[in-house]
Amino acid sequence: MKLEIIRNVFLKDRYLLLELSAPRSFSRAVPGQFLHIRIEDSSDPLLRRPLSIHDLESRKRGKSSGEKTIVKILYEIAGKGTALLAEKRPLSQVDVLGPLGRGFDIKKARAANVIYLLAGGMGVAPLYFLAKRLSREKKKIEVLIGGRNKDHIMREREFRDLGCEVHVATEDGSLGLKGRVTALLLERLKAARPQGRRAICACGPKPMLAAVAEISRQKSIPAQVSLEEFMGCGVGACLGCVIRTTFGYKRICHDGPVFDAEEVIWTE
Amino acid sequence: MKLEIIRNVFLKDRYLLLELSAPRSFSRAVPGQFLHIRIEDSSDPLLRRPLSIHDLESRKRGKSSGEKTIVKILYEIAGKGTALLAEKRPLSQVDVLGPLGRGFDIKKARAANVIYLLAGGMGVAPLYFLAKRLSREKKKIEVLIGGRNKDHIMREREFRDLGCEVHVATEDGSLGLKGRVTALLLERLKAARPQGRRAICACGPKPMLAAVAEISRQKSIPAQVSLEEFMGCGVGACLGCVIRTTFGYKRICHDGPVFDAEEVIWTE
Amino acid sequence: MKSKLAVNIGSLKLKNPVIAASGTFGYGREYSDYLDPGELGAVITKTITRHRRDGNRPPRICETTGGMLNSIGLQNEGLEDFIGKKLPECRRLGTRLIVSVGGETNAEYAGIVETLDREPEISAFELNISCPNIEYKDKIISQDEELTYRLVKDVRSKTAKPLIVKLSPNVSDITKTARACQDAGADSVSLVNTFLGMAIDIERRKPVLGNITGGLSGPAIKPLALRMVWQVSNKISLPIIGGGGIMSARDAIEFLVAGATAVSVGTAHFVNPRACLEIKEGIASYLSRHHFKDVKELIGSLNVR
Amino acid sequence: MKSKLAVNIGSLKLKNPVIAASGTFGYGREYSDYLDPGELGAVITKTITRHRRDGNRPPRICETTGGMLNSIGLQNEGLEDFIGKKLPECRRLGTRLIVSVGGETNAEYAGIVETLDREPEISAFELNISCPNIEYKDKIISQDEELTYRLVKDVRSKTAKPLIVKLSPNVSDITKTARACQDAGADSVSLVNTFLGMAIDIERRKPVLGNITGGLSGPAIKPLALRMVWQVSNKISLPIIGGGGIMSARDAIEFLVAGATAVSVGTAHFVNPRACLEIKEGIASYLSRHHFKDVKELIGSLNVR
Ligand SMILES: Cc1cc2nc3c(=O)[nH]c(=O)nc-3n(C[C@H](O)[C@H](O)[C@H](O)COP(=O)(O)OP(=O)(O)OC[C@H]3O[C@@H](n4cnc5c(N)ncnc54)[C@H](O)[C@@H]3O)c2cc1C
Ligand SMILES: Cc1cc2nc3c(=O)[nH]c(=O)nc-3n(C[C@H](O)[C@H](O)[C@H](O)COP(=O)(O)OP(=O)(O)OC[C@H]3O[C@@H](n4cnc5c(N)ncnc54)[C@H](O)[C@@H]3O)c2cc1C
Ligand SMILES: Cc1cc2nc3c(=O)[nH]c(=O)nc-3n(C[C@H](O)[C@H](O)[C@H](O)COP(=O)(O)O)c2cc1C
Ligand SMILES: Cc1cc2nc3c(=O)[nH]c(=O)nc-3n(C[C@H](O)[C@H](O)[C@H](O)COP(=O)(O)O)c2cc1C
Ligand code: FES
Ligand code: FES
Repeated sequence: MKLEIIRNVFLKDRYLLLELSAPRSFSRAVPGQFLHIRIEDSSDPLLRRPLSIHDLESRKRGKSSGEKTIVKILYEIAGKGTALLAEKRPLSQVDVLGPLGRGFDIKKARAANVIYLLAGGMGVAPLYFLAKRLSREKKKIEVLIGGRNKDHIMREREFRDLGCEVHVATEDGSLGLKGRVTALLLERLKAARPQGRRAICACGPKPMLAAVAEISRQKSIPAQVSLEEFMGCGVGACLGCVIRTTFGYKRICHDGPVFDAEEVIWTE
Repeated sequence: MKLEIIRNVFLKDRYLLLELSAPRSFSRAVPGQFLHIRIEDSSDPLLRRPLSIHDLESRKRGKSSGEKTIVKILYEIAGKGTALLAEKRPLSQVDVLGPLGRGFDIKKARAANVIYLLAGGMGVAPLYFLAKRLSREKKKIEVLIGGRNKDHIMREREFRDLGCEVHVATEDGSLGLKGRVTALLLERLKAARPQGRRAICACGPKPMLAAVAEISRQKSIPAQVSLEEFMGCGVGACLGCVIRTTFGYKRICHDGPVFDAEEVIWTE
Repeated sequence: MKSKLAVNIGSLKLKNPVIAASGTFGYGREYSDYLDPGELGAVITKTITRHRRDGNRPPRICETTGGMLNSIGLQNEGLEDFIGKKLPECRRLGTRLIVSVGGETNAEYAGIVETLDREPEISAFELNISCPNIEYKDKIISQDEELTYRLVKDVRSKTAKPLIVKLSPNVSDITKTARACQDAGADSVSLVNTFLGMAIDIERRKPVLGNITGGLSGPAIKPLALRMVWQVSNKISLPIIGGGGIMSARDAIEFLVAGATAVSVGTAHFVNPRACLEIKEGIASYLSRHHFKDVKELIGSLNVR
Repeated sequence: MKSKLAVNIGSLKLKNPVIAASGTFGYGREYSDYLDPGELGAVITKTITRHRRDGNRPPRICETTGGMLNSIGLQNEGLEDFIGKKLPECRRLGTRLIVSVGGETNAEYAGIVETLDREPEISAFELNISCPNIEYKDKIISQDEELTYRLVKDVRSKTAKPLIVKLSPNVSDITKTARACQDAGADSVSLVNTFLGMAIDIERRKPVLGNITGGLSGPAIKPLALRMVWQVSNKISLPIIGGGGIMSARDAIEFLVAGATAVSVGTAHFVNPRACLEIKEGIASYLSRHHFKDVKELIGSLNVR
């Protein structure tokens, strides 16, 4: 499906926000789902690139009565594909499959009273969409964002605007706690009085998610994690994007990208 | 060498004129020489594309004293590479090797009193540059342009502005003589009174050039022809772009693209 | 008038020559949001083995220039699961179902084919003897004419359904394995499977793929696959399913002209889930533009002077 | 501190591991407007045969996805012309000159090497036994271990200069031909030459190349070439010149990590005449970024766990 680009702007350094005009059906998308994007009609790059839905918005369509749906993507220039995407201008189009995959289980998350959203680096991308959905629920949401340094921390203000409590950890200490976002999580868990049920939703690099899973196990706090892997088809057909789970290899694109942390075998 | 695009505009349908800002050294280019252009920093397309120099111009460089050289390229969208080139906007750059190859032998051509320039389709591209150089010489220049129909005939007016006599042949008769440009040549040769020495310079598809060579032989009029072939290196290193000659296979990029018609073995 | 698109692979009648290649189209339903599998000539399943196979450790996929490496390693749930769960869902695919069969011994191949032979929704078998990720007596079966001959012979006796053998391109002379298949009674050969390749992450100085090496597919391999199809079509008389890097109708037509009776499309689905449909339509419009009444006129029409 | 770039191919000392591949760099001077050949580790000439060879009929080149096909067919002016006209011009190249030798019989190869052995400006020989365009007893020599062994043996006795043998990738198991070269006394193997491929012009239903088939080179083949270099480096002890699709320093480093002692760069010149220079500089900056003092530390450093 070809979607028109409405906006594609640098937020900082190598990070951009892309806005696409999408059909109404996209409003059914679930946080954690992704789009599988063909950036150029070219063999270089050949394959699509998976990018999470960062936000969904409905806007009035000028004078006409209808509404249009806007999908937002927060992305980092990581290589050839995303560099080409960054060059795209409004009115041009990208070829999109999706929304794809199994997103966060909102029901499970909102069964808790306090929800911790943990973002490592670009992990903020899907978590903002999730925070928005959860913020309707009048739960306490703590957003913990980790990154190498303060230039890698994004969307703080936007999360606060949703009513979330935001904490930051940077490896070099240039903003917030000096250290990992999982250390921050431990600190926040300790600081909090036991207030009944808690839940964790996390997205970031695999080692971080493994650490989250360990904390989840030790503290008996259910955690959902969103995983990444190179993707071929994006629709569950090629078995190219798997993660080892207690049920064998599962497809990140179709059975995930969100999994229960306890289901994943982290040692591989 | 990266050259900046000054202009890149459609002349008609699938034909464009590209203007590049070039270093002064380009003013030494000879008609018939070409540029070997890398259109994108991508593996699709992988190889460079050869395009003839259509015109050279010197322009005053704003207030500063120097002059800048402008290289013009007349091209047709023939496939992927030229389609991508057509999308390029002013201020962006293309990567250019050249001027390359052995162009028309001006001395030989101007030894004649009447010079026939025969263009088949895109063959007008190098011949305009040649006409411009020859027009300094106060010779009679007849430009014969052939094409499928009138939409494939270009640069008539520009040739006339140089003082050339222009005749056109189209296969469907929508402009000028109905038929081939070589038929037009025979007609023009017949129409002309024997006025001493004549010469032919031609550029176009190989079958047309073979017919020109035959006319050249029969009428004993020396002809220079500019040939095309797929190219690899463009500098004579790979032997990828050869034409059979009486001296064996010769490299079109380096020993040509312009050859004496009598030297080429047309039957292969 | 519309040109005829139907072709025959032995006794297997296809309504058009466009086939979804094994391992790239799941079990036929995965792309249903994007195209109706009923539009295809046939669908070939992911390779099935007797027992459940985990497959290789990730990463399993890596993009290369004009292609991709994969090292899936024949992950599948095994024969019972296929019969119990997958096959019933294939019932109303609306096109021919070809089951790709893999194994480590001749008996395993023969057993699977024998078991599946009674299933009416299966139109044919494709023997995957070429997956570069599994070694058989230290060799890929398809790299050895003798092993190939014996395997095909053993399986042939178990089924009357069309038997297609999928060849590996990682050989000195693919016409020899093709001939071994013909001699052993196969109905068709399918070529090519992937080329064994590798990629290295230079920052970590480790292989990109968890399995170190993987199979190269996609447009990068098209010239090699096309050459092999042409060579084989000059040497044997069996119908050929040709593929490897087919992304467009143009590519598919090259294979037909080189001598393939049908074409298989793999990696293209990942780029464009509607690739098969566009290829089918592109072939149809080529045929009418060139005044061919029947796609069969195109097959093997290469003019080498 | 600058990292050391010098490497040895047997007794052949190269100031850096970047070599211009045969047939893509003429006789060393063709690219002089764009880079000084003295910057390279070595230049390998277009393959030279005893007598003048016309080469194949055009078209000889065709672009494919991520690669190109060529069917030059060893066009060259023959040995006498090489000695009389080309060699004198090679005198001040400023780098090692390796002469690529081709032929149709063992005697032809041996004769050329014997004749050229006395030329001091020649640093080494590369035997091209892999060009897919010339058939020797119905086979490409390099596709036959026995023929390879005998040829290398015959040539070995004619020269004390480093003898490199260039292998064809169109084989089931390239480690076998590599081992034959080692056993026969070669100093190094060079891999890979081009993969036999084909392209068809569907409008005319004719091969695009005048010679029907041609050799595929360029980034499309990189994963296959890299895998072969890795396989060979695990099986033999000779230094390897690795190449096939190297376009950038990144690609070159992959080959070094896989076990190549030097890299050969071919098609990349056509895209970027300064490719070799940029590759050399890219290797140097990678080495210092990763705190390697010597490029030799990188060679074969692949960590497969
Ligand atoms: C479900 C999912 C959701 C994602 N959401 C986002 C997002 O919202 N924002 C964002 O910036 N990034 C996201 N990513 C990562 C993003 O897909 C990669 O950064 C992108 O594909 C890189 O492409 P490239 O061509 O720019 O880089 P390349 O040149 O291809 O590679 C650069 C690096 O990116 C990684 N990469 C390459 N291809 C893939 C792939 N197919 N899948 C995963 N990683 C890859 C590799 O680590 C590689 O070294 C997501 C990945 C997945 C799997
Ligand atoms: C010396 C020389 C000068 C030329 N000058 C001009 C010019 O001034 N204006 C102009 O419009 N065209 C010129 N051409 C032709 C031009 O190079 C091709 O049209 C162009 O390379 C097509 O590239 P593409 O990617 O758009 O098409 P592709 O998709 O590559 O192919 C389209 C068609 O173009 C032809 N073609 C492709 N590559 C080449 C190649 N390397 N050499 C020759 N033909 C090729 C083939 O017939 C092919 O079928 C010249 C060619 C040569 C050899
Ligand atoms: C991810 C992936 C998985 C594959 N799995 C199988 C398989 O299970 N069995 C098989 O015979 N071929 C398998 N193949 C090979 C394809 O069927 C096809 O032969 C090959 O990819 C070449 O075609 P293509 O370039 O169109 O993809 C697989 C290919 C890919 C890319
Ligand atoms: C146009 C061309 C001509 C070639 N000629 C020769 C040759 O004469 N002898 C030879 O050994 N290899 C020849 N080769 C092969 C290259 O040396 C190289 O091995 C191959 O192209 C793979 O490397 P690449 O992908 O970097 O080009 C030629 C390659 C090309 C593209
Ligand atoms: S990318 Fe194909 S199964 Fe996930
Ligand atoms: S293109 Fe290489 S010799 Fe002409």
